[in-house]
Amino acid sequence: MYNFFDQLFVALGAWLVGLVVAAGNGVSKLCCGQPMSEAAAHNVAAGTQVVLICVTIYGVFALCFGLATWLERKMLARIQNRYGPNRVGPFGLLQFVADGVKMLTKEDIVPARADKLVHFLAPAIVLAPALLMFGFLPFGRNMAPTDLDTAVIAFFAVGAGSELALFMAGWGSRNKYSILGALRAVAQMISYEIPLVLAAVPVVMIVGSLSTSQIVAAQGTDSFLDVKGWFVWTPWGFAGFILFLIAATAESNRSPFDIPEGESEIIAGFHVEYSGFKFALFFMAEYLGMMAMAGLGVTLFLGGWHGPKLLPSWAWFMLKGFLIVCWLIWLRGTLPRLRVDQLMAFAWKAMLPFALFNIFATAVWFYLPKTTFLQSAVAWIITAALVVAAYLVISRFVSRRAGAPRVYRYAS
Amino acid sequence: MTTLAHFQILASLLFVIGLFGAVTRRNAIVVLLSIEIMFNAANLSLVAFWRYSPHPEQLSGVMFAIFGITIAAAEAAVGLALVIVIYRYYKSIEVDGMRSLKG
Amino acid sequence: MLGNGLLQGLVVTARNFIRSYFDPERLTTVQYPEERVTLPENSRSFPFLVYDGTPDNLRCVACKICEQECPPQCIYIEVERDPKTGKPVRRPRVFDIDYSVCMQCQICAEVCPFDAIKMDQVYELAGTDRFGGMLHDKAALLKSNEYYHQIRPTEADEVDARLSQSKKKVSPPIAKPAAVPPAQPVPPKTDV
Amino acid sequence: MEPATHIPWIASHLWLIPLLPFLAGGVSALLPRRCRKLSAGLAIGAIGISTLLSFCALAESILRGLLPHAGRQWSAMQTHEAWHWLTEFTWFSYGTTSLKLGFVLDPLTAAMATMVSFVSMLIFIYSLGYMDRDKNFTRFFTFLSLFAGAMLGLVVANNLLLFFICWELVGVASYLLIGFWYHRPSAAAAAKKAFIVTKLGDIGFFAGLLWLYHATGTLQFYTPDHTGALEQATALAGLPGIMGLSLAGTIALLIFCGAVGKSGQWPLHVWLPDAMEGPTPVSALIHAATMVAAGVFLVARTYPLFQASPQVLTLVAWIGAFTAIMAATIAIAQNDIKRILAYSTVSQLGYMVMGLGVGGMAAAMFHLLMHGFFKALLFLGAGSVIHGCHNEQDVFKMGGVKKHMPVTFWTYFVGTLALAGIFPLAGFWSKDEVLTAAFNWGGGWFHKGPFALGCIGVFLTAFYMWRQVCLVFLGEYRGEKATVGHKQVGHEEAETQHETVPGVPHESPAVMTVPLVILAIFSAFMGFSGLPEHANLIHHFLSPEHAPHHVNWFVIATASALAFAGLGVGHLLYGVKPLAADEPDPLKAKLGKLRDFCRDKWYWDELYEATVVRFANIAAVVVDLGDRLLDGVTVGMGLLARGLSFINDKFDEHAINRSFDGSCGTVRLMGRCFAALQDGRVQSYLRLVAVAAALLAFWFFLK
Amino acid sequence: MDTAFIILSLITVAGAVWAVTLRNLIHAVLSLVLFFFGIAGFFFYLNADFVGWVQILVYVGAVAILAIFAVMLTHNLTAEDEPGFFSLRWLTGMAIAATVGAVLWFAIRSNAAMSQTAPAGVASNVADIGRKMMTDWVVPFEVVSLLLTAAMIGAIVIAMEQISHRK
Repeated sequence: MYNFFDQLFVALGAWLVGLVVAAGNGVSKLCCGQPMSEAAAHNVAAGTQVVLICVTIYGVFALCFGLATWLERKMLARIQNRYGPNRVGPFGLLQFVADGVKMLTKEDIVPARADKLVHFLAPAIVLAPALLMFGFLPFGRNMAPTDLDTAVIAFFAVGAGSELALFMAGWGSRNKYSILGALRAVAQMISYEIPLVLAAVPVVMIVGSLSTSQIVAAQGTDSFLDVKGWFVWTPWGFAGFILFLIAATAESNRSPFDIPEGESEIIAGFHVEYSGFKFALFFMAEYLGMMAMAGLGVTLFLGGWHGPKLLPSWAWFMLKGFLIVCWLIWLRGTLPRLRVDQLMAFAWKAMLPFALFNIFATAVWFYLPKTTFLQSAVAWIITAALVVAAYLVISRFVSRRAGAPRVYRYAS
Repeated sequence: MTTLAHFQILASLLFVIGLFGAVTRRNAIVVLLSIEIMFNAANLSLVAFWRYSPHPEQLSGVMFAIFGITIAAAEAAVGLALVIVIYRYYKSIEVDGMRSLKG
Repeated sequence: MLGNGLLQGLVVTARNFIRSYFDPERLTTVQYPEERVTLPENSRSFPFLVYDGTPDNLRCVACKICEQECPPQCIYIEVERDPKTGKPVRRPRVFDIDYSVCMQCQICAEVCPFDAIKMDQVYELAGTDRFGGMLHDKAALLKSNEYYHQIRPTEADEVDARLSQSKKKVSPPIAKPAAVPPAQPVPPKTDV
Repeated sequence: MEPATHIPWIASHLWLIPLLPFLAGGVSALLPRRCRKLSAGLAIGAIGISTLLSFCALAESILRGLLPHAGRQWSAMQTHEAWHWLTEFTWFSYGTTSLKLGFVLDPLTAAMATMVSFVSMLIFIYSLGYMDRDKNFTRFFTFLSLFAGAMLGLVVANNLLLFFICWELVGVASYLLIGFWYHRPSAAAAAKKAFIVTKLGDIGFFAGLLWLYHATGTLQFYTPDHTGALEQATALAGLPGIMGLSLAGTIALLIFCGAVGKSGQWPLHVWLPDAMEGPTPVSALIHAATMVAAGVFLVARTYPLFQASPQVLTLVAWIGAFTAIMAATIAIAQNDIKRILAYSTVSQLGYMVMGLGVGGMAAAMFHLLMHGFFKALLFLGAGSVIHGCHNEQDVFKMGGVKKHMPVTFWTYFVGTLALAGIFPLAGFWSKDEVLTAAFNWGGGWFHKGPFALGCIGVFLTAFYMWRQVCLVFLGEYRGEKATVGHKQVGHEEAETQHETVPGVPHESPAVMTVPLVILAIFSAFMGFSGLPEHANLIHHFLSPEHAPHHVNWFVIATASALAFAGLGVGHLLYGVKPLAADEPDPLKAKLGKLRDFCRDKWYWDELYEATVVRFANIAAVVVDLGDRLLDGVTVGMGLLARGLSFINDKFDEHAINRSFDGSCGTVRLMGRCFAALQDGRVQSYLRLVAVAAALLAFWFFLK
Repeated sequence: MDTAFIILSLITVAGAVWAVTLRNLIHAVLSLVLFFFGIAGFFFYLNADFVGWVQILVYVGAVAILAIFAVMLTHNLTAEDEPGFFSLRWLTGMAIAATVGAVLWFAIRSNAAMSQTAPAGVASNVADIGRKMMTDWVVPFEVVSLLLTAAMIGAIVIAMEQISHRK
């Protein structure tokens, strides 16, 4: 029974592929009088699989995007003691449909002196990495869209592509707010990419592979509960997870790291000149990027699709992903926006050294013996002490500067 | 089938395009970009040689490419920093203007 | 320790989030078409004409004081004449107020010696006709004294008391305008 | 060495001994300044556990080395062969080779580690009292832990590279500690001097290390399969090195450079007295247990290399002897209580190095160990006196301290006698061992020279120590603060270290005196572990393959007589008639210029100032001058050319008619063409490079 | 030659040509990004996945961004005074490029080994690359790490120069 639900989509996919191949054979018989050759059948099956995966990812995550916007508005509203959307559909659940219709029907405005081609291409290019990133995450048992042995680095490489798109959007609009926002976005994302990658390095070190499937497999146990192996329970994993969450928040340009959009300073940053569906694409890219980051966080630290066998594996993955998304929303509802210099100083002076030290602590963990329970406990305590010590030291340096006044480089 | 010669010719073509840019353009940034193009062409050539080599398990071409990419990144960082400084000094990034060794 | 403040902030927002579900008092939003706030008694929008009992029995005597006092001049009054004698009768034949011009200053209500014109509380007056749509004629302006009692009970009681007193003092049905102190219709009220 | 069938627990966990102080240092580095007790507790706890572990190691080693033969005659007790317990691990692999590090437990390590950790522990405890009022207490214990950890790491290392790393860490820690009161310019300068001077020696050491690695392919001292660097010493002795030395000799010489720097041997001894600028516990630690001992220990550790080259051993012996006598003469004329002790240390180190040079490795190590105890005692005693006398360091401003500080006096007295080599205290036995070894070195004046110098040194040592005791403890108090109420000036500096009660000296707290008492007991009785003849436990233990010397009554008698003579002379000069305040040093009248020469440290600093530093300055000037000269030549050439061209111009215009103008034009044109190639545009160069490369490639293919 | 190769070549060559010829510097940089993606595509095509991803991560994620920042910081969005197509400068450039290209062409054509086809089953494995990097290539690895550190410090120092002068 459990296996049935667990493998429901896998079986469904296999059945659909079989259906398409059978149909192809039928067509082939009608046209040429004989079934497809072995190679042709293989190609058709592979092609169908690719199409299925793409359609599933688009469909599921477009839906998730909608739900996430609804969730965000609802949660923010409740944090601020409001109702949030509650008109369209039950609990306002269909609000995103209404929004989508609104976006689609709005006028598409292009500034007169904009760089038309760049302005046009940017929204499309910004969405592509966000969607591609899902291709490297295993969503459930036997449910990895791709199984690269370079998946983690591929994820980050694809993510790096979105910076350029943001810049194109900002520059193509020919608006000083949008160029400011774009440069802020690029500077921020390139700065936080480093702690982001370094936060993932410990996991790669321990697993010894860049493949997300193997990383997830390394966190699994055979038990019913299946939570013991999650990396987040280790000191370095916990520290890495926190680092990853912070860097992912910055990487997806979300509050409190939303200075590229900074409504009160630069109106909406790089997408100030976009309206209608192009704006919707930016919006979508932001949310999809956030969810992909959440998915990677789940994969690297929260055991991927492993979880107590009360729910199917894919449900666990989605649940954990949504928990991270909720955390990001909660954070947005709590913290005010950072200043640019604080943001940069935090990336380079706090997160980067801490991430490097976390790698060192991981190496210590790696070399400590962990065969008996006592040894594991000792290893845990030593590593935790290292991480906490590093945190204390770095926090002392960070706090020392916290109250200092802003130093202007050129203005004063 | 694609032969090694195809890759090498393509790499040479790209190299030549880069060389053309490096000797022709006046703007220092474009000259640096052209040099990046030449780097990439060389990397492409190396990886192609690795792919077609009789001993691919040595991974020499791949290693060279990785180190090449690393060095090119360092070069780009320093080069562009220099361009910015030159701009601050000369208020121009024309390579033709940079003839004086005196700062 | 670094991060303490962040955690405290997160706790505050989480508390808001959870309590908003158990404590409806926290939610300040009024879901307008279904829910409305009860207006304070002294809130006002546009003027209306008060009648006692039936619409024929309106208080206005067409003295045109309000028309003359109205700063934006949005009131238009024509005195009704006896069809036989041609003499003016003490009631308006036409009484129009253009709501699109009215600035809700309450001067008309203050100067009216007969407590005939009062300020209404309606606010959903949207219409599609830009020019004539907001021109309310006598029929549209007439509202009963009961309605007046309904929207501002305190003021209406005072007005009624005053009117009945003046009726007792002056036996003729027509009160002298001079007998009534002008421009002091409503004593200021502080609470609703 | 027996096959590594059974290795005791301590031998495989030897790394714990240095690791614990390192950890304590690391943790207390993170602590805020206010966590004074915690950091001190951590440091003392760590060094305490290290001490226990060291004692374990010593016990295991004694069991291994001596017990199998218990019940036999003493003479038969020795195992007659060296043995080591090794643990090794791979640091990193590099291709097929790997760099291995390791730890070794042998008698040398065991004895040294015990002494170092024990003495360090006592000094740590003493520091609790001494540094009580310092606001950087936490930092002090951090550095102390680092220092002790580095030194212990060096002691247990089985690899020259690991040894070198710890050696440099010792250098860094000493830099930090000497310059602990870095706001004093003299302390900062002294720290810098110590660091730079020892680095001079380290250059040689590092070169030797690299050469050794090149020659043997390993830096392990000993390996289980007997291919360690030291085990190949005899093979290296057969290979040629430089200056007529064998390869082993060359490497040994280079390594000895490091030891010279670290152990304050002539000519690199100048930093050691200046290092007195640090807090007194630091001086004690540097002089007794850690830093200077490292140099001697280095030679002892790499002794097989030295043994393989008699020439180098000779050099070592003479340098040691010279240092011993030189420092002793300087010490007799110093005023500063700590400087006297510092030069005494240099002198005693000279003895040790001489002992090493004359082939008495066990004797030298014995002296090192004993010296560690009594020199720590003396320094801590001096610190106690300084502490008691309100930061006064000039012995002529002390006096009569005995009655105010009885515990300090009696422990100091024991230390003095031990250093002077009075029977039956520790110094007597160890110095006797060294002198016997020197006496037995060989015949002829050349080989007896170190012995003779050593004997004079014994006299001088006793003299200056007794001088110090007389000046400090006997007589009446000569300090300026003798009268209560005269404390207005000069007290700001003192505030950081202790309460500023003016007037008479006072006894130090128990936390300072208890270590003194313990050290005094050790200084008094440890010497019995090294009785001459067959009962020489230390000798059997440290170098079982060499038979100990027989009792040489001549040496004993000479040394004792000289020591007593020194004491007597000292008492005559300073003890019989105690000095009054402001009375000049009586030695001045007796020795005259010679005393000034000694007081001014033989003018070594001035010599270096005049030679090394001036050479650098002169070189700079010369280079500058050369530069100017060349400039002048260039300008002159230019002027000449201008003159010539002027003449030429006239000549051209007036003497030569226009028929030449055509050819001139051609030349000018060609010049312009070539000049165009050198237009400073980077892209034209690039063009040329591309074309040239293409042409070269064409030529290559067509050929 | 197959379709993928042709498409990738077109992308790459187009990107390269635009990058060196376009007047608008931002357009040039964006074309360069196209070129980088093309090269990465070739790396995937040649089964060198890791190099391909590194190419994207380093070039698209860092070098292109750096170039953009350089353009932005030098206020020099368009190179207006570039000489025209038939200027002497361009013709010389093309002549030199053609010379070098001819040499390379000659070299490639004269080598018999160039006509071989790709052997099957050649792929780069990340684990193998890592192992090689830590064993046979450890010296270049260390040297490159040193170089990167030096370049980082150098770039910062060079670009900070003005500020340090102010103090």
